Amino acid sequence: MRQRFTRVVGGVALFALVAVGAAACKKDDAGPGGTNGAACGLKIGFFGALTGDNAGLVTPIKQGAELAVAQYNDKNKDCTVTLAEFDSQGSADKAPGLATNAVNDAKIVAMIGPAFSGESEAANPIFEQAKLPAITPSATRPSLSTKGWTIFHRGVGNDLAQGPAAARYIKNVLKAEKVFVVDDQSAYGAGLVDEAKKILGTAIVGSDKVTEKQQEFGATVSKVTGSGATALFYGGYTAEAAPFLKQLRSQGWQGKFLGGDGINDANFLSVAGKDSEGVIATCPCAPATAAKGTFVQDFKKKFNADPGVYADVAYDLANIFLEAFQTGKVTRADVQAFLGSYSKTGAASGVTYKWEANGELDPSQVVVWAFEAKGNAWVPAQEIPKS
Amino acid sequence: MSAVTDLWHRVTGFFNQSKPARIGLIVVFVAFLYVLPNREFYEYLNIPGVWIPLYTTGNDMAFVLFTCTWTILLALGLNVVVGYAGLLDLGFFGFFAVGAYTVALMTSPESKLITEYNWFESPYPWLVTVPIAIALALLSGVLLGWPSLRVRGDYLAIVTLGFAEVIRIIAKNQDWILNGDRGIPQVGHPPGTWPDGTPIFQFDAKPYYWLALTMVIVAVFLIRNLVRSRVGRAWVAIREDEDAAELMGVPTFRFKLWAFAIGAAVGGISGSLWAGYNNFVNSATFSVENSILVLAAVLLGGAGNQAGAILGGFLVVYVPEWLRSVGDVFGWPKTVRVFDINLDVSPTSLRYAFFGVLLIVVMIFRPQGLWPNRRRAAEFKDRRQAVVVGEGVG
Amino acid sequence: MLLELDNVTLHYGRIQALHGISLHVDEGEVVALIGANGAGKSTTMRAISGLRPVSGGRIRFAGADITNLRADLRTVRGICQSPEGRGIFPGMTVRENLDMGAYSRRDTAEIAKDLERVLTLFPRLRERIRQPGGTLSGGEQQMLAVGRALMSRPKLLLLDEPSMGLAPMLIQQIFSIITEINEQGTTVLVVEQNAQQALSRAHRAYVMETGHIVKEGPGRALLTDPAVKEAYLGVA
Amino acid sequence: MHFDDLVNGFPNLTTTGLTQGAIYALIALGYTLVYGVLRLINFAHSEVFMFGTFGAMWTWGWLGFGSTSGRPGLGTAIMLIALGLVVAAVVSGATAVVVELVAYRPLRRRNAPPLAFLITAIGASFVLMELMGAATGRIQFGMPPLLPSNPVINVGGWRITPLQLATFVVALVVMFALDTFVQKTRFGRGIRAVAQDANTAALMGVNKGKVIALVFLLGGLLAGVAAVFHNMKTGNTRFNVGFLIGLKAFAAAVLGGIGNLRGALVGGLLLGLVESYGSALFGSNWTNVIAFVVLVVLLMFRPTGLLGESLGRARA
Repeated sequence: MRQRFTRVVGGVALFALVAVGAAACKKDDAGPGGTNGAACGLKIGFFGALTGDNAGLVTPIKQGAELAVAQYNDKNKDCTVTLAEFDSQGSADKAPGLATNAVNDAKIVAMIGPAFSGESEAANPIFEQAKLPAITPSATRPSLSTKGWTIFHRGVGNDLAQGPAAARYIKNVLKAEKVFVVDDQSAYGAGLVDEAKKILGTAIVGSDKVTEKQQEFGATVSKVTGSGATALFYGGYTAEAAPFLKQLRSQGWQGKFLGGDGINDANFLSVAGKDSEGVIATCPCAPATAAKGTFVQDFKKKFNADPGVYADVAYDLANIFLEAFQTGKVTRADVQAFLGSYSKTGAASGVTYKWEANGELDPSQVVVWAFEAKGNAWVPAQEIPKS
Repeated sequence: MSAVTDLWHRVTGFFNQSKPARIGLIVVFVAFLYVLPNREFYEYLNIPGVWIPLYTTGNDMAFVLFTCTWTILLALGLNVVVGYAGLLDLGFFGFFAVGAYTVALMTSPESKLITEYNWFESPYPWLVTVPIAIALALLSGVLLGWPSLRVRGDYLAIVTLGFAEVIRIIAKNQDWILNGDRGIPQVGHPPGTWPDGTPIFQFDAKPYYWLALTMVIVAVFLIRNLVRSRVGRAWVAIREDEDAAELMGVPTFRFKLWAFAIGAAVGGISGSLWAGYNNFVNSATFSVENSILVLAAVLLGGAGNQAGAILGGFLVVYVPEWLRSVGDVFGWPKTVRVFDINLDVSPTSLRYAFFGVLLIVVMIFRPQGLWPNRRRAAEFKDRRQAVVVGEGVG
Repeated sequence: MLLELDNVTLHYGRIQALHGISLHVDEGEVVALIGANGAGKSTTMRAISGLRPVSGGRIRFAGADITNLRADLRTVRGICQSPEGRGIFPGMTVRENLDMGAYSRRDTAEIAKDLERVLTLFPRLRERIRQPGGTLSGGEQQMLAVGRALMSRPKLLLLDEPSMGLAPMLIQQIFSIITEINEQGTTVLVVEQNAQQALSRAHRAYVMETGHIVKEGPGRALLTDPAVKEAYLGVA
Repeated sequence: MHFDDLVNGFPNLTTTGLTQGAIYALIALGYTLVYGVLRLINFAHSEVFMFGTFGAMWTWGWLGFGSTSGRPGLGTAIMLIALGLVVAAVVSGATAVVVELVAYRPLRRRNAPPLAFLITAIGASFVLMELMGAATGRIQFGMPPLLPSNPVINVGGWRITPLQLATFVVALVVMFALDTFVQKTRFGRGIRAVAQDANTAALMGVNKGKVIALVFLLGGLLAGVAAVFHNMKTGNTRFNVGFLIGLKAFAAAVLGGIGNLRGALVGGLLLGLVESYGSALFGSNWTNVIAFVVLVVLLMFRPTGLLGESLGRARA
């Protein structure tokens, strides 16, 4: 044992000596990207869960950005931009290292992400320190904009916009008097439901909390059917919402099912199938109509799938950064300044991107729409009034 | 070639015979570990174009090393439980959670203990909370051990697994103090400033790595002394035959509880270090998978040997992180189209599959772990010869 | 020659248990293997039945080399061992235990005949046919073990310490049955500490000491051998 | 505490709990069979189950029944379910045997210690899950609607849907068949013999390798059956669906006494009921806590589970 230990330690030490020797002749790092003024070889970071349990949610978002970059590169073949992926697996404990890696890469002057709120809490302080401008396409926790991060931008409305809007829709449009609320305990889902509850008030006849990865909703279904609710608002993601809905229907519940943008994706329709008919999903986004561009068709062509929720936002955000590069904004500070004065409507999402000082979208630009599932597609139902 | 091996034997022979030389060697090795996260240093672990870089290009090296180090701390703690006392614990990450949450709750200005329950006025500094975190982890080890150590073997595994799951679900419930998935941001950092006045411990993982590495070294020495004492001998006795140990007058329950408590305390240190770095603690980190990963670390390295636990803890973190970048090095395609479906084959996304293969392969060829302790290695050698005819040879 | 061991060695870890054992059993014989505790008798049995791999030498059975054959395939070829400590399946009934003996056979009619034969040989087992094996007394378990071994209709029956832990009367009975089985045409190799009984019943015997065979001869002759007398028969 | 929810929903909670319990029990049998023979927690069993869910789904999809298609007639539905059961059982069974051959058999040949098996099990679980994840883009897939949802029995608040009835009946039939197989047949005796005393079993001519492969195959087949009913019950699957349900099924096996076939049934049903009642009482988010607390408390008083260990092994 002692002998073996010595051998191993010795081996590593020898190796270390060789490495030290080699370190003596190290060449310098490449200087920060874009000092020559060209946008060539710049990178846009994408930060989010690309593997792990939540990858299904984030991968389409990444693909949105990927599509924008690919289209840009097709037009600028001599001076391309790459999308650098940082796979956080959606967890806050993996985020800091990747964030550090991102800020250490001088070629990365813009960041799309982090995709989730939890990892944003851990990664954004690091981006802030390095002044790397970031726009999240999907993290909707309201408190993110109150931390004093100058680099933080949000490409969508936060839970404060969506939750109450969903509640107003239930109250004023559906005129439902018995509402059941369920959330998945995620920061997103619980936040949405908490905001909605404030407006729904006494209309709530029951509530339950489910949990991520849950597959079996028998007890919750039983509560819902027992409560006599005619509408159910679900705060959470497709992964649980779709099986929950199916189990509700198979137990004969006929009420209206509503959810936030967490279920506003093609996969919800595909998983829930016929049961999705009539489901309402709210989204702090305007409908992407054919007039606004060919995003949906392009996405389908490239990835052989329907764009998931926020894929359009990521596409627009990537295009904002690419526009910055094209106009010669090639340092982090330049891009940050560019965002500060930006005000244009995105081609895919139809949202006008104009940011306030705290990084939130200009409230007048935040619209919340209700989409209804009809014939296996999300059909825009109406814009939900602001009060 | 033989000249080289000859030289090698002479060198190792020299080190084996001379204690100062051996200590010197260890000192050099430790010093090497301390300088490792410096970019200038590790990038030259590779000769460009010849080897695959040994450092992690897909993730910040200092961060990866820090993650390795706190995982190693966990592995060292679990090694006491599994390796020395022979108790199968599948919920070890729970103690990490206890440590992390204690620190987060006491050092964050957004902690509910301050904002909602008014237990205290302002956050405590990180350093003050660490002993409390360790104490609470130790206490929770005892509290878990008290009822669960009455069951044995695989039943203990499921009980401890349940314990970790219960902790996670309690943490997940945001109405309680731990604030669920929304978590606790702005966790305090360890104290200290550089000469220019900027804090040492902020977002850069390097100082944390140094701190954690120091903790590992301290833990190794403390556990080593413990194992060589009466306690350690009692553990070995319990591991090899609990009933016999009991008959020989070893108070097995008490010593098993000891193992649990000490393991838990080390896990608590790891958690408090991690919370101090990560700045944000939420329930998502404390999944059962992580407990299993730590157990894999201990057994991969070689249960019952601290060097093995260290090696295992290093590998389970480092290998997947390193695999992130392998695809870029070799220029592997990221997706393959089969039957109109895009299959994601990038090493980044398949890294846990590769890691799984690694676990299987290592266990097949070295079931005792990569670096087992001497006594166990001998036992394994004997076992291997004791195979029933036909299963072994044919 | 039914069974032949040629210079067989066997190791437990680094400890060598058998130092080149050579012995043979002819068809129709009862051969005894005697020796003190730890002489390697049971280890020899395990080598023959295939429970432990040998580290050297050859084992031949009915003309074929079975040195590296899997244990269960040796049973199929006709070696059946009643293991030391009896090895009754405690959760199975007596009937099921007996059926286990015939596990590798498919000839249902013949199995039924053999079952009848065993139950006639051991009437106690017939009384307890539905009882779980774990609830039998020591003697009954020994009978069950022997009966079960017979159910495989072995060419060679290996009996490991059939008298262990039994009252003298039962020992007598067990050995009578061994003789009876042998007379019905089964070759038997029996390992025993009870040298008196074993030698008086065996056609031939081997004496083992610390992993070696030290003596060989007809059973009766060994009974009168002064050295054997002194060492194993307790006669000065 | 919501006692009113428990009281109002009692019939419903009971039926859903028993249905879920039947699925747990089917999977638990896989753990228990392997444990009984090898003393090994087959952690990869959850992925064996997961492969079954995909096997059935792809078969249905191949026949033109996807998540968005309409509900077929009853005859077609029964045909589809039967076909799904066969395919899922074959896929899961084959997966289980492959895991045995690749991850466990080489270790057995080297007489590796139990903990080494635990690690290869974890490794195999990673490999299977990640490969499926990569192959399916880690997204979720919906199931076609098969059985009608209007209840077959509807008496005084007791509403039993065709699916619940089918799950329960099929699960019981399958488990009865397995029990008969293990108790009455020659192979079954072989399994019990190896479980009780592997060496003596070899002396009786039992091929241990074959028995072990058989045990994995049986466990896989049952997991496949469970997979089909899980598919229909939850209406979806994805690459990581196995982990949680596998954990629960393992807990169910321990609850009933791991290694004990009837224990798996009892443990599964009990766990299903406890979860169902418990989540009505405390909220669905506490389901797992309730499950584990019940398990731990039970183990305090009966350290080897409700019915005790093993495939008929007498307790020491």
